[in-house]
Amino acid sequence: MKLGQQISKEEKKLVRKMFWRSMTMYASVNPVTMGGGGFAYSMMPFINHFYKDKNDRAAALERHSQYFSTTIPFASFIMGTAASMEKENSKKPGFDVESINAIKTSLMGPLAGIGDSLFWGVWRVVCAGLAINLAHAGNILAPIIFLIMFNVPNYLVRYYGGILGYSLGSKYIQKLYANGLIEILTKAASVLGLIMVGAMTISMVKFDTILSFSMDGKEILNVQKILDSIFKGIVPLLISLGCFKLLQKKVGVIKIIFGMVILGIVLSLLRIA
Amino acid sequence: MKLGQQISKEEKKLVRKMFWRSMTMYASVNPVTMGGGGFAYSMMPFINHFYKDKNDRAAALERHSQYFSTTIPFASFIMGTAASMEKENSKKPGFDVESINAIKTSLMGPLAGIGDSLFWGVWRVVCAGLAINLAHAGNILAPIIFLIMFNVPNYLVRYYGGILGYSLGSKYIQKLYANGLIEILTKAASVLGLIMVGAMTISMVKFDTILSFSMDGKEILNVQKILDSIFKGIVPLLISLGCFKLLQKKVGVIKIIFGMVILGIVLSLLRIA
Amino acid sequence: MKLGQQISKEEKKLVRKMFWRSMTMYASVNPVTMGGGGFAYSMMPFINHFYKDKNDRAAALERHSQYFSTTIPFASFIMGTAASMEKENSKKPGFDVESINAIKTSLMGPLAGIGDSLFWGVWRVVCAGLAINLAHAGNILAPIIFLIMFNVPNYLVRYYGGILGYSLGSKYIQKLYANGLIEILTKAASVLGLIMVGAMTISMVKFDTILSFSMDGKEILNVQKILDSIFKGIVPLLISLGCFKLLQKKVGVIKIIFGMVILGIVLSLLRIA
Amino acid sequence: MYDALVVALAVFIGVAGHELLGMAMLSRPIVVAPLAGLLLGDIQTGLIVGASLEAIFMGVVNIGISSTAEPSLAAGLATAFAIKMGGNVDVVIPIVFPLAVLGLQLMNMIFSFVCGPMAAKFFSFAKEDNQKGIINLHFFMWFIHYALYALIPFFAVLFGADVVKSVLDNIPKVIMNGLTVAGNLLPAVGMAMLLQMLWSKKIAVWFFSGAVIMAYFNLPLIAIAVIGAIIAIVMAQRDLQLKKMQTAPQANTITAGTRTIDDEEEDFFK
Amino acid sequence: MYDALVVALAVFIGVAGHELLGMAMLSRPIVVAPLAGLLLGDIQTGLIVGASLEAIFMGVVNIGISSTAEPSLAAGLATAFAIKMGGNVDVVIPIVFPLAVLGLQLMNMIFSFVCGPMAAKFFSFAKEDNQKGIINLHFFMWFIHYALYALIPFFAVLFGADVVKSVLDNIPKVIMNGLTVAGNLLPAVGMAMLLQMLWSKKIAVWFFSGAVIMAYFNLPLIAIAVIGAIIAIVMAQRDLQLKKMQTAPQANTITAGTRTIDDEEEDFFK
Amino acid sequence: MYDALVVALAVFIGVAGHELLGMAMLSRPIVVAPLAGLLLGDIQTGLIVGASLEAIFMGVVNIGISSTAEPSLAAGLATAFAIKMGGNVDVVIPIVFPLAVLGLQLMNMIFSFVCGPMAAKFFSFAKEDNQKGIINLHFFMWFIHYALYALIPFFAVLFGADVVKSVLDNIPKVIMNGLTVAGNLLPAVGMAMLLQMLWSKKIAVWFFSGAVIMAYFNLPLIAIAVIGAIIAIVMAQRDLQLKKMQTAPQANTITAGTRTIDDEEEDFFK
Ligand SMILES: OC[C@H]1O[C@@H](O)[C@@H](O)[C@@H](O)[C@@H]1O
Ligand SMILES: OC[C@H]1O[C@@H](O)[C@@H](O)[C@@H](O)[C@@H]1O
Ligand SMILES: OC[C@H]1O[C@@H](O)[C@@H](O)[C@@H](O)[C@@H]1O
Repeated sequence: MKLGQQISKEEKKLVRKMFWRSMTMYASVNPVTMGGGGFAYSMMPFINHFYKDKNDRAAALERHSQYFSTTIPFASFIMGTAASMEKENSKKPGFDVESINAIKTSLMGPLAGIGDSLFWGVWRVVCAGLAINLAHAGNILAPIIFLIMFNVPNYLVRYYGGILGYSLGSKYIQKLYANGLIEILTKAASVLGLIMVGAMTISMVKFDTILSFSMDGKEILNVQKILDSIFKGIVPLLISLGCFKLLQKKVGVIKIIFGMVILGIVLSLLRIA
Repeated sequence: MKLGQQISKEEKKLVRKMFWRSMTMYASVNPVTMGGGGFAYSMMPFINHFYKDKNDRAAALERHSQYFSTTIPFASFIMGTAASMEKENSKKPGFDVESINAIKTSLMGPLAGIGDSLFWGVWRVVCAGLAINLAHAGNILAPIIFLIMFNVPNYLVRYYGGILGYSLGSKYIQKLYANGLIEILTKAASVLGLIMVGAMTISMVKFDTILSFSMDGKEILNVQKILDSIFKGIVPLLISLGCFKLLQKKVGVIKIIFGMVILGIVLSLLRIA
Repeated sequence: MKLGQQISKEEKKLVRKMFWRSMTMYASVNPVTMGGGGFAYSMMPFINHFYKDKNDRAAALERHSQYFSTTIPFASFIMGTAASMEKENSKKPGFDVESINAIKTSLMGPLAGIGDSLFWGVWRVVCAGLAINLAHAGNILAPIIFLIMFNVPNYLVRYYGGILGYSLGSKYIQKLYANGLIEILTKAASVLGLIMVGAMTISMVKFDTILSFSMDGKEILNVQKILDSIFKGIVPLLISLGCFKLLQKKVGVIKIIFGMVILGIVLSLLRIA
Repeated sequence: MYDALVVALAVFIGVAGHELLGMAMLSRPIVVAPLAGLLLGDIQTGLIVGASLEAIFMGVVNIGISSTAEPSLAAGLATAFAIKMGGNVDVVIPIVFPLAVLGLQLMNMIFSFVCGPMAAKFFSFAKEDNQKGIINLHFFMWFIHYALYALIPFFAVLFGADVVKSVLDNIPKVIMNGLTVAGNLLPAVGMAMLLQMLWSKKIAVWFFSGAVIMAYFNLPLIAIAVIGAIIAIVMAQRDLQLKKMQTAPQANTITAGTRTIDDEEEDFFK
Repeated sequence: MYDALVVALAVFIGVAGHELLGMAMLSRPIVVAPLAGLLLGDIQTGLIVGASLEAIFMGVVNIGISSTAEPSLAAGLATAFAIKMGGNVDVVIPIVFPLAVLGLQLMNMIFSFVCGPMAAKFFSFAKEDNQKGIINLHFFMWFIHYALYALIPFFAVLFGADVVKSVLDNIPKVIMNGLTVAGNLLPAVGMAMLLQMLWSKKIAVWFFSGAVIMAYFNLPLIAIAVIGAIIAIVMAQRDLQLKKMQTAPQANTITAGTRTIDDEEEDFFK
Repeated sequence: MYDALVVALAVFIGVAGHELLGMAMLSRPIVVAPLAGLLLGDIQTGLIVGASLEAIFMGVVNIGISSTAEPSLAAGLATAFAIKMGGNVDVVIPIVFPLAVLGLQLMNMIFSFVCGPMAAKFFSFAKEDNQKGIINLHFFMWFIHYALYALIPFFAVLFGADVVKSVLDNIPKVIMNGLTVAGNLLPAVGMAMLLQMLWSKKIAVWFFSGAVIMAYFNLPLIAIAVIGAIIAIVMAQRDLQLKKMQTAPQANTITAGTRTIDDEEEDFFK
């Protein structure tokens, strides 16, 4: 299947508009909707094209202003998919509107897990490593090469992701969803996502207690060593799972973040970390 | 499900008695029944409570004097399960008595593999590491802290394991057994157990041959190196599997142990190890 | 089941003949049939024994002159299997002749992957390591010990492989094939084979670019480092997959080999490697 | 005054540009510092500061909405101060991490207390199909978010390095350390947000498998991504096979094997 | 005589207490040595000996009925001798390992030739519902097992360090070495006993997977336990799913996926 | 002349014997060099050369039809030259790798342009049931393949080390280096040939899993073989179970568990 071959010229134009708008998705990032505002903004070209009725448009805009968060390079894939579903909806009377946001939310998690680790964890590190060397040698092109090198795959993935999402959407996603195969895909993506998030939890959340007990000047108990021998990275793991539990109990992200700051200061005051 | 909520007060008392008795399970450890004597001793409170008939009691005692071996902290879980089955048996006429020992033997292996590695291989090492430091600093609390630190989880696992076993037993185990789910559980526990035993075989059975051939003072053949390049730990693996084959052929453990001592001396005499 | 117990004395003789002939399988190695000539040569004893008709013999010989390639120690296993199928064919009129070569080709890949890695990658290295030490000490037995040590398992595997193939073939392979179990076996062997080939691709195909950019004498961009941080061994992987794509597009092996030589020289001229 | 303005501009271009241009990484020190250097007339110092800070902040990533530190503020200020001190980069290094940690806290405050309350407007605009409203709000929030943040480097440069240093020095060490500890823990919130999107009891086990691999094998993320992808594919293949078995228990599609009919669905799963 | 008595007591408390109190680890050197030290009036030396021997015998575990060595005997004697030599710990270190190996052999003999024959009595008591009998036998075997063992340190201290040393010296080196080799191999018997309880052809492959992971990755056991648990859970989930498919081939429970009906069974499997 | 003959003979015995005697490894330097040494009257030098070259060419394997280098030619010549220079092995080491790379290219040419065209004859003989023809062709191809190759060492020794060195020196360095690069890449062709026999979209993922394990864990092949075998067995067990479920959906053979009826098939799968 060649990418996008079954999309009309007009539709391609719409996808391209979405591609440019999706760039700004996180411009209005906020604790309530995250990229929701930007998502709605990106969907406007489609919404205006598919729906002639003001009420339909309002409904669609409301749908797409909801909480949304994924990694930018993969965002347009989801937008494309959603757009193709809006198209269906605009044509078929009995369409299950709920399924649009269901797909969006089931895809955004796995893609964020995978995308964040690849773009932040791998590719940015490669590019920065190169740029640091250039800058140290006094080369004024360092920042420019860094930006180009990082953004070419970033933009390409976002561009082709949009086309792929839209064309897959119109061809497959509906069908996959109908006969349950989407579950398999989502599960696979989630498994990969969870593995990556597990790995990142260990590599990105850092904690080392300085707690240790001495006697006659000899250290007799290094708490961090004990913790490490129980399970390396047990504290980052537990703290991440703790935050997750709080989120599930509907504690706001902001509260958790400030709680964490207080925790940090308390740990510091108690000379634990 | 809260632990033990559906057990009557009286039953809880019985479980607690079993908990204390199970502590001594290996007091009469021996090559024939291992902890069988202690198992029977631990089951007495239940046996006396459920069965009023002397013959029933004798039958139950005989059942539980059989060969039994598992790691102490997990022993009471199996006792609890067995107790709940004895209860069933005392009530239902057509109960399949054989299933009691079938469950016991199917659980004792996996739990021994898992428990030995966790309590001997992990937790004891952590506690000892700490106590060594304390003792080196001359702290007379070293042995006490060591014992408390090790035994709190040890006892807690044994305590709640007993309650869990008894309450699960009466509610689930029967059902699980009936519709075949127990097989899945046993298989999963056995898989984990086998992985641990495989790992312990490599880390705990030690063998290094000193056999090597030299010519003109230069070593030309280091047998251990050859063995390592074939498979690291191949000798411990083969010896463990050899012992296992012997056990399956009904060779007594004692004979194998003394055979091993002789083997050691022979290897030493032949300057192989 | 004891190996070969259900084979008649006469048949055993035939297997033994095949064993000796299979030794020379690659004598006439060539880019068109690889070991096909030797395969036919090895099958002659069976062909002459089973078929009395000249046309049948010719047909069988043609079958077995086709492209065939696997690692020598496992070759006779496939020959034995094929022989047992020829026997069936000589007896049953409706036998599906196609299946003979189907089995041959489905087995040769997995066995080559597994065998090459074990005999070339593991066992030869072990034997050579020992022989090098002997030779350094001036021991004239070095080459002889090397040859004996390597070839004893080599020949044993080929010998018993032949018997196993022939006796399994007549009893099982047909049946396995019929009820689809052969697919499971082939899949399992192929999975193992692919894992080994993947590993060998990284360990045996070597490429390191010397490309690097400096500024004011300081190296600012080491291309190999960038490649490694993307994926260790990415170039060997891509080149192997590239060759594979070419083979699938029916580009001849010879062409690819000479193309590779040219590629090497070009890379060298461009100071890339 | 000019200096303060251009440093603020460089920081604004960094943080605001990063989000406006699709996670473009403009906010990384390797970009912000040379830019500030350029505007201040000493790009070489900017490059050196950028290289040093990029290395220092290599581990600082921006996932979910939590992070360890906000490095662009530190990059802008460090460049300005280093240039003032005659290109001496080493003297400013000690203050960059505290600055970045502090910057993150201030950024979080704007995010929570400025952007948060505005967001509800999106829904009301949407309900009226007021597209202009949405667009204006979208970009207004963007501007105010990062413009407010840019005031910090503006005033910091205006008051000068000494004042900044004395402010930092006046924050008790234990608090500063606490902020650093918090900064190191903050990515946990990002992980938790990802978990909330991914978690389900049935597959939770894979989270731990990722953790154990990283903890004990210490592989680069790309290797874990490949391993994870392999696991996911193998699992999906089996799921697919079972799905088929169930819907068409007669068909002979069992072995997930070497050669079976490739229908459309399989095609999709490549 | 007092010394001999209290050292024997310390060893008895160690080995007998360990088994009576539910695998309480009383028999570890870190406990036995300070206890012996306390009773001998020099707890500090006991602590040092305990710390040293605990480290030496860290790898000595007690699984199944086989072990590498029996460390409490060595701990008791080493403490007594070290105190006699004025608190000099270093001089006794060379004899502790031979002692522990020898101790293990003697313990094994008691276990086999004393406890073994008595065990049959359990069955005859059980058949008669003679509960008193079982209880008495249970504790009598416990006492005799470890009391006999405690005679060894008793006589060893009585005769003194020189005699012990000369006994050890008189055992040919090659025999002593052979005992050590045997001690290192003995855990294989424990492994074999565990295997006998666990083995089944169908899952035997996992034994080898544990071995290959330990041999080539050299991970701590806890990491292997986590990996093993992950494998076991994933496998059980698939088994459960297949079980359901088979019993209710109509139902749509295939994907083991993200959201399906949680019934009681699933609940149990957490 | 005698020297040239015997070195050619040693190389012939190596390469031709390796293939005639079932991958017997006669072509390895550890065999060819001592053999050449023996025939030239200085077996000790042959041994030393053999040991050194075997180590140098340890990584050179022969899979599919591609390789890194052909070491027996180099082994034969190096022995001859080392003996001529009074047993000085070190001076010949620098030329052995270029020689082996060159040898491989020449061997490939014979393989392609001599053996290739002859192979078609096999089919025509087979069609006529001309068994003699097949046998003769089989051994004739063997002889010509390696006899032609043996001419190279023959002439090389005849013309002497100086000529060989000057030939090697006259090949531009960049070409020689290019041949080495090509030699290092050539095993890719062997891998591709194996892949062609093994590949199927559905299991392709395992190729990458082998690659990622080797790349990031750097295990010996034997460890990877064990891991691979474990994976293959576990997968086959599940496949078998599903197969059975499908053919007999009533039967209760689900759990692939601990104790089920062992029928013949299971028996086969051990
Ligand atoms: O995790 C998804 C997403 O979260 C956002 O808020 C940003 O920080 C992005 O960089 C990230 O990719
Ligand atoms: O293996 C089960 C069990 O065996 C026993 O005999 C004791 O050594 C215990 O410590 C161990 O847990
Ligand atoms: O790969 C299969 C096979 O290919 C051949 O041509 C030879 O090189 C063998 O050594 C090898 O085993």
